Amino acid sequence: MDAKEIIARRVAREIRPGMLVNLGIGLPSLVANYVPGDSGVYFQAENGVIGLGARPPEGMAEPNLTDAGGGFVTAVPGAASIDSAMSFGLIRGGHLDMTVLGGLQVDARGYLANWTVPGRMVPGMGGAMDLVVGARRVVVAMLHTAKGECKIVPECTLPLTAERRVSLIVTELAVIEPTEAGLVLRERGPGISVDEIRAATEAPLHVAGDVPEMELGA
Amino acid sequence: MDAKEIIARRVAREIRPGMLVNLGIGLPSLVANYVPGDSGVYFQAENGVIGLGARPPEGMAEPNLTDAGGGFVTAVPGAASIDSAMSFGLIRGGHLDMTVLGGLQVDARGYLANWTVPGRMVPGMGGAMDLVVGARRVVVAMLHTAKGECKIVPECTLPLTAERRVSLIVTELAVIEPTEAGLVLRERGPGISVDEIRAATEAPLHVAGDVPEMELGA
Amino acid sequence: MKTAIRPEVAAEMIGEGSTLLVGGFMGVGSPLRLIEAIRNRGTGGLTIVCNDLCTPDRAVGTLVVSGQVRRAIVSHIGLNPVAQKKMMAGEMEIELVPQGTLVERIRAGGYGLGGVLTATGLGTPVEEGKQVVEVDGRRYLLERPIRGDFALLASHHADYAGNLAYVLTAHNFNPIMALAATTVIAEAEHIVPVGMIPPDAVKTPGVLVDHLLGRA
Amino acid sequence: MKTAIRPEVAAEMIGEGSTLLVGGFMGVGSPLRLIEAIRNRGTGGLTIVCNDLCTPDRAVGTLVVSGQVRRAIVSHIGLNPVAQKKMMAGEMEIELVPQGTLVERIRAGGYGLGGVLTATGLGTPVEEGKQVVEVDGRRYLLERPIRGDFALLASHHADYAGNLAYVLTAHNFNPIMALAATTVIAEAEHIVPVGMIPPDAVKTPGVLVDHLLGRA
Repeated sequence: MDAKEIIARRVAREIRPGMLVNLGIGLPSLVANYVPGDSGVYFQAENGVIGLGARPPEGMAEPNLTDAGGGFVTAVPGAASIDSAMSFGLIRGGHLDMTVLGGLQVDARGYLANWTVPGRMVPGMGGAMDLVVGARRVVVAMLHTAKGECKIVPECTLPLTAERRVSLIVTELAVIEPTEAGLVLRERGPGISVDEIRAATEAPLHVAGDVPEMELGA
Repeated sequence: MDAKEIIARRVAREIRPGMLVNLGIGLPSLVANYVPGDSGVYFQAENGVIGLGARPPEGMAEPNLTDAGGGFVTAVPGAASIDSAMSFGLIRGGHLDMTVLGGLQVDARGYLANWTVPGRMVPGMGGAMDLVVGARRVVVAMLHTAKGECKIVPECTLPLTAERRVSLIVTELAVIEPTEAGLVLRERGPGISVDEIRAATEAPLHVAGDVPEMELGA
Repeated sequence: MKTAIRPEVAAEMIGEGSTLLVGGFMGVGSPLRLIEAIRNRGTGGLTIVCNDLCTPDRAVGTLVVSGQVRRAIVSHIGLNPVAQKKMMAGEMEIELVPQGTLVERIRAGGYGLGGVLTATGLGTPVEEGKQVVEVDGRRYLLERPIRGDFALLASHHADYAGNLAYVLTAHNFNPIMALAATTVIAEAEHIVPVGMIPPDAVKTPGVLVDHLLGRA
Repeated sequence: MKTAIRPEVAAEMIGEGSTLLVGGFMGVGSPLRLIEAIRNRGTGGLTIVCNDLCTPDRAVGTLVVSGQVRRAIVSHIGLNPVAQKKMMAGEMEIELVPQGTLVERIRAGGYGLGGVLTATGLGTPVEEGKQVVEVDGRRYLLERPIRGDFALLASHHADYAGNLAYVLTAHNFNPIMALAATTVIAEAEHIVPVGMIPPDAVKTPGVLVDHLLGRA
């Protein structure tokens, strides 16, 4: 199982039946693959649909039904079309149960930076800032390191996405919960020891008692 | 022709083809009777319809289609249902070409009071404040006097509906335009002299040149 | 999937002193069976947020007559003389709000906005006690968001996913209130299977609705 | 009643330096024929307000490549490397706005509100230079309304009264932009006779639309 699959499988277990969930582009979008089809979960795409379905079969794409990345999708029975105002009303008004987003850095305060590397990558924040401010739970799904550098740092050096403490960080090495008191190590990746996680993490980690290994489902 | 018909007929002549117009309850609602059916005017009711039509024939009322007074109405072809947010977005965003409202008092500044007599009549402002603030043109349609007291006064003694100068005052005696310089008498009622209007009006009136008699149409 | 419940079961959820956002304009688009159940149960001390207090014999007007309403936030009470009398007598607290401001305040509550900046009410009694904010040299009243414990909605169609579709002037405050309460209960004229309401006809997505009232 | 006009006639109305609100999300729900006509005409110095700058070969992205855009107010430019390059080189001014804030700012412009109070952007570069307003002990950014000289919309259906109906994810910014510009031009996939779009399916009332583009 590769690192991304570990992360996607573990994040999927955070999703409860009936939730309204927004998945970011890239790694977070893989999470949908591990959510049971009969769970009554509704996926929202911020461009305006609740009840996002799978990619359409070859030749059956509808040009007016895409996800936030612009890719063709389908919709489940009971789906709803919404305009951008309603879409972000749902996000900002606390109606979105969970968002899963990628990260460039998360710091000891639980603050996320995930939208820009000044001078190098300035794509715009899209809906990321709204999602982090407004979603009930913000789960960061990311690799533990990028180009050898740890992404979990004492304090973000990149511009923040929001001043909000995210709910959970899931990497291939660890599940970490940001709390008032700092980052708490909750689970270990498959076959990874607490010491290995500490060694790979720049930010201080609190460890209380036994740290179980992630459960990743069937 | 009674006083109310004079007023309604004169106000109707302010309405141009293709306008979006909101008529208040009572006297203002009579104006619709004198707007040609083929004028392409759309009437808005603030409870949520654009393209308000006449009262339905006996036995053909639809309980979910009423005007802002709660009376059954019909809708013209090309009508649109809107929710209250859009309805007041149209009003407050300057999309309503004209509103015709009743008045308790209008003063020399052109300010309108039309929603409350403290201690005696406190029905609530409904949409009146929004209409006066937001409509492009605000036409006040009212009798010149009430219980022997002139309704056009130096300064409103009743609470204002808005700080905005209304566009035009139409009574059975006169058409008066509030301007930066004060109230200007534009037209006389049928068979009424300038002196009679002055005598009946508490607020100072500017009169420049000849004042024509109202045209009331066929 | 929502399970349809009986009106009296819905009424039991609503505790004394709750704040209720109630859809409808002079009773059109109001959840009449739900309101009747609340009146039958007699729950008191309610705060009602609604466009108006209707007439004494209809919709939220009946809750005023029965003495269950402690406070109302509305734009109009002109056709409910009982409400006017109770207000004058100090038996009921009534906050009168311009209609456009009322719907925007509820929207702000539901959309996570900090408030509404509006010119409506400036220079009138509505301005009293409120913060005035200047933007680009123009003055605006800062009006606070409104949220409720419950939103009680009426729609024409619902499906069992909770999606709602409204008709004609029965939309009014319903689609806005759907976002502004902790618990949302919807009463539909017709409930249809999931998939029967086209996505483009849905005006309140089912994810916002907690409970549906079963057919009459 | 609206008279349908040709795209090149619509493009002639748009002067140098105009501010255009353009519907669409990555080109979905964008008025493609209208944009093509503007590109063919070559009108320069434009300010584009849109969710994104699409890709260099599509929708508003093409106007960036042709050098007609002086300034853009958008939430995302990540898939238009030409725009990124021009921004870095200082050839184009780009204001990046959080998507939810962008749509609310346009709505405020169209709905006559003084601004938007939002927590989005606090503690980030978005906060720079902006007024912070405190409401009930919580801080909000005051974001200014946005209006355009023209709104360029795309819809699925239109009737000759100007009523518009959208489908699926092609709604996006269109219904909001319809209120926020001096002149509104709509390009529909299908134009139908008045009365063919049911009142409840209309999402942009025809009174807001000034011109319709004729069929392709």
